[in-house]
Amino acid sequence: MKKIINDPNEAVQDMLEGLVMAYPQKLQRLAETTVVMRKNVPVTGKVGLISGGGSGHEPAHAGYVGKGMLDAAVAGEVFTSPTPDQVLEAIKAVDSGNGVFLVIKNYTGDVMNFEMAAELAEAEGIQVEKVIVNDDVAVEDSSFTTGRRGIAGTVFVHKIAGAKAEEGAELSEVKRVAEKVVANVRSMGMALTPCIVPASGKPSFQLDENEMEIGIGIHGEPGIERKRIGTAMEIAHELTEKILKDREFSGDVAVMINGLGATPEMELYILNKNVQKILSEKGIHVYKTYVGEYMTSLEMAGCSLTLLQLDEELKSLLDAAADTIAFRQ
Amino acid sequence: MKKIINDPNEAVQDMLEGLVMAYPQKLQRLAETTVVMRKNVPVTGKVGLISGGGSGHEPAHAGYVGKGMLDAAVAGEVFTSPTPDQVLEAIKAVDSGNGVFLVIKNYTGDVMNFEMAAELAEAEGIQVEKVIVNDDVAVEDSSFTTGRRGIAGTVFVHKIAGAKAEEGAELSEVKRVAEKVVANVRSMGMALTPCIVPASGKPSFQLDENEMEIGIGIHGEPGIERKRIGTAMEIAHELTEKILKDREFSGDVAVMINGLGATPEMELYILNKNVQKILSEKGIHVYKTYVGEYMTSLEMAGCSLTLLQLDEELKSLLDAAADTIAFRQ
Amino acid sequence: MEINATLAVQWIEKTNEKIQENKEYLTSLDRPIGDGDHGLNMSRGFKEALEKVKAGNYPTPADVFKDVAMTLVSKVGGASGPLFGTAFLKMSVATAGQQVLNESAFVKGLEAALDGIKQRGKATTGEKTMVDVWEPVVEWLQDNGFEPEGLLAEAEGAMNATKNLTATKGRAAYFKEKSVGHIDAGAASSYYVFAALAEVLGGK
Amino acid sequence: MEINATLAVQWIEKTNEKIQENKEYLTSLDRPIGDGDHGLNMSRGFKEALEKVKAGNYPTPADVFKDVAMTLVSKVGGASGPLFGTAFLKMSVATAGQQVLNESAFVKGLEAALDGIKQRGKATTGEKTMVDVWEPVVEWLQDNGFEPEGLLAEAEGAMNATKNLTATKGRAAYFKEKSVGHIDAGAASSYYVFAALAEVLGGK
Ligand SMILES: Nc1ncnc2c1ncn2[C@@H]1O[C@H](COP(=O)(O)OP(=O)(O)O)[C@@H](O)[C@H]1O
Ligand SMILES: Nc1ncnc2c1ncn2[C@@H]1O[C@H](COP(=O)(O)OP(=O)(O)O)[C@@H](O)[C@H]1O
Ligand SMILES: [Mg+2]
Ligand SMILES: [Mg+2]
Ligand SMILES: [Mg+2]
Ligand SMILES: [Mg+2]
Repeated sequence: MKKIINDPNEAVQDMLEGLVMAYPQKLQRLAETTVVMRKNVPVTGKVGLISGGGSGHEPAHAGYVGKGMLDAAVAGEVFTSPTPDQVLEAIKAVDSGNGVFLVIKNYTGDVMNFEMAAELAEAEGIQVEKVIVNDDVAVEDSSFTTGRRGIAGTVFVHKIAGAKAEEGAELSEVKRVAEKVVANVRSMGMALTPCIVPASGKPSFQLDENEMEIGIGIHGEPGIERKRIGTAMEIAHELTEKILKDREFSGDVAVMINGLGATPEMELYILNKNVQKILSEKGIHVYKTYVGEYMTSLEMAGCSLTLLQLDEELKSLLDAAADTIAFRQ
Repeated sequence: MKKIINDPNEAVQDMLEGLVMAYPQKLQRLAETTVVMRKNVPVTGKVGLISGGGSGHEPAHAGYVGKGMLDAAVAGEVFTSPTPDQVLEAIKAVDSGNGVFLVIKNYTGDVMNFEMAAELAEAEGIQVEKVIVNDDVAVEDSSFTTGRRGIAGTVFVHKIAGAKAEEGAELSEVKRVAEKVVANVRSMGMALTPCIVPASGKPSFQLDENEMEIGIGIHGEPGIERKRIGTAMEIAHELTEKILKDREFSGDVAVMINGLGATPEMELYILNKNVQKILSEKGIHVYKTYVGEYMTSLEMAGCSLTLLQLDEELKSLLDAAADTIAFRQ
Repeated sequence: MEINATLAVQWIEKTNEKIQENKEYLTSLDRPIGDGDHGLNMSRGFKEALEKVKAGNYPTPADVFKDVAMTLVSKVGGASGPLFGTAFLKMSVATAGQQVLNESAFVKGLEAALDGIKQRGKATTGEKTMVDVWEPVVEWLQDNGFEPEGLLAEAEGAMNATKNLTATKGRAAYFKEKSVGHIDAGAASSYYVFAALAEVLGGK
Repeated sequence: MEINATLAVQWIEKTNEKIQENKEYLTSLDRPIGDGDHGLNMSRGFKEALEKVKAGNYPTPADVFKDVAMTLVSKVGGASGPLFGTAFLKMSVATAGQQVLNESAFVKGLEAALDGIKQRGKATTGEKTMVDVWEPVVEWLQDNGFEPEGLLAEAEGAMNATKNLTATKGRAAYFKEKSVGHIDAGAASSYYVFAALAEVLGGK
């Protein structure tokens, strides 16, 4: 394992410390927790917005804490949900009396831990609502399954629900736009290499030198198909088609080309060229594009494509100002 | 070679196309060149600022094109300087009559190609000045050597010379602050894994499973020492000490913890924690910190540390607004 | 057979003993069809839970269960943390105020725990989760009462039966048909919980 | 011996031939102490330069050199592009206007080329670069005039002598003492330039 770390068991704590040391004017930790918050929480009159999950997806989620997006991010151990007590502390810290909204990626652990925290907070008289993001079309979705995973599309939920909350909208309105994003966002990922969880020291799965895996999850959960590595154009086709088969997109969409960690920006831009070409051939208009590392999986090589169907409301919320470490516009 | 590309020989062209497709409201290409420019060049009354070099260092340099930083970036093939004709076209495109300033990283190829372009531009009546960035303390510096390489410290030159140019300062003033940054900035890098140039398909060097190389260049040029991989704290010590041995730092400094490509943000933040600790023990005050991928080396794993000694002038220029893809504040 | 706070603590002690002994094994079950941390999660959680309850002086079993619940919830993490946490919390609520639990009161507690797990996990039997141990065991206790050897056999059989199931809940669900052939990790740790109960009840 | 535009084109043709034949070899020289692209760079550049000048109809050698210079500058890239480009550009300027170059005029052109390389590269002899071929060869020509076999031998000797030098300029300089034992890639390609000249002058 080649990593710039000290004690693997302290990696998350060390990271959080190094993060707030880097941006002390913007971020603070909630003492004795793994919560990273804006400097001025609770923001008077504003619904508090919280996300979080296992670590290893940086800049998610602490990178999205700031004006126009999250009020706090709760970090678990690498690829492990934070526990309810941590989430509860975050809820209490960001509630200004207008209630708190939780953005949860659809993993059993995350859902259960955040839901428990919500129950504990409600027991303390705090109004809590939530949305469960499940944008990954690689997984079958039905009430008899675990359901789809939440991946990079989550960042659009942060952005848009965050913009709504920043406007001073009430909790039910924040929930409404968050659910609207979830209904309109789809993603599909692929990997070229595995990643290594610091505490385990071993790759989470194996891929041959000329193999790629389509539909893989951001913790290395198996995908749809393992096959010979294709060109950027073939990969663009595969990801786009899987998404478009799941849902129709038309008119204006937002595109996110997300790097999983080790893939150079050069490759993400090459993929973007091919994706944009395919979309334009299909008459889908790209309103806005985001290329970069938004939801990573440690040092995994690979990427994901996310499409978000826009309407006028989503466009204006997507365009609203945001001032966070990892997302600023 | 596991890469999301089409034809390796078209990788740079594909990347540039994908880049301007992603941000059409901010960037444009200069037709039939590898130049990426702001939308509104030449900016009336402003010195034009240009940087560039081989590709593979993304977001450098096109990611720094925009208000408050560069007017244009010239991309060469991967790890290969762009040719003088390309640089000349960029110079002509951004000159508003106030002259053009070139930020060149100190590599033989870059220096010669940019200098030739400057001569050609001067022959066409355009005033051109330049600075050669050589922040890498890993290399010995004397007039009898190639001199120090330019690495991540270059980004501070873009930022500060860019802010000065944006103020409407004249060419000699832009040159003065750029030289001031070069005199005050030092960097030191280390690598854990090599990278693969698409056209060659092979790793540029080899490192054993438990080895790291201290002082490596951003194209895999050999460093000072190859040794057993250390902890984040040991690496922080090694990089910081090499820099502080080269030059005294005191009072306010800016810190950049730069990822070389494959190293997760988590590790960069862990390193940051350790670097900040060392600096604070030495009584050096960190005025501002930047953690992320600023000057990469394809998918190399590793990082670099950059320190910039600040005075009041540099602080205010560093703080000035910037609006580019990769650097916004 | 009656359960007081001391016996409740002994149950946790025995459970912890088994979890620590089988930490590697539990993790190995979680590796092929999960993320290989179940043994770590459980060992961390029960170690802390035991430390907590051993230090305390509890008037009722419900008080023991509550501290166990809160410790598991904040220390285990992952999916199993809130599940086992919820189980002990519901058990605590269902048995609240009673210094000593008789058979029927304790089984009511276990029923509440099972309901809690099913609600929290939105899972039912046949989905290759810990529910596939909890539900048959609780039903067996309802039918047969406390009989240590029978309890042990029932729990063991239920655990082994998860091997042939296809996972539709939890991480293992992403492996779909490939999850068949592996015992579910949470089913195994639940088996240790009931095996410990059987031993404590059997006076071992 | 006089050089007109046709002979100048022949020189480029012969040089290109040698560069293409030895493309892999040149790249292999650049691999251990450089970035392994010198053969690629040179073959790309000279191929284009030849295409350019073969299509043209030139009144003077200086016009040929100018087009070669501009093509090399924009097609070779790296360090060698501006170096060889500058060499041919300076040769063009120094011989401008003359339809036919006699020995002394052509050597003046080569002197200008050498000066151009040294200026552009800020290098002198002994730094393990192409200067270590250009300088001795130009000096030899100044002393001995055009004698194909002597020229070839001088160029070859100079090239081989770079093997024992430590690089202090160019990429190879980063390898410091480890650069000893390898022939410099640019010295080798410069040798082909002069070997081609010797053949053209020798009437082969
Ligand atoms: N929805 C669910 N309902 C009931 N039990 C579940 C559910 N999801 C997971 N489990 C149980 O949790 C166990 C996994 O626990 P653990 O490995 O600690 O958590 P994680 O899966 O988050 O890493 C599974 O073996 C299974 O028994
Ligand atoms: N400063 C210099 N002065 C003279 N020649 C140089 C200088 N730097 C490099 N060279 C020559 O250029 C050659 C390398 O060319 P090439 O591999 O094409 O460029 P790069 O080093 O940019 O990849 C070296 O072998 C050397 O002969
Ligand atoms: Mg697990
Ligand atoms: Mg887990
Ligand atoms: Mg080379
Ligand atoms: Mg090169």
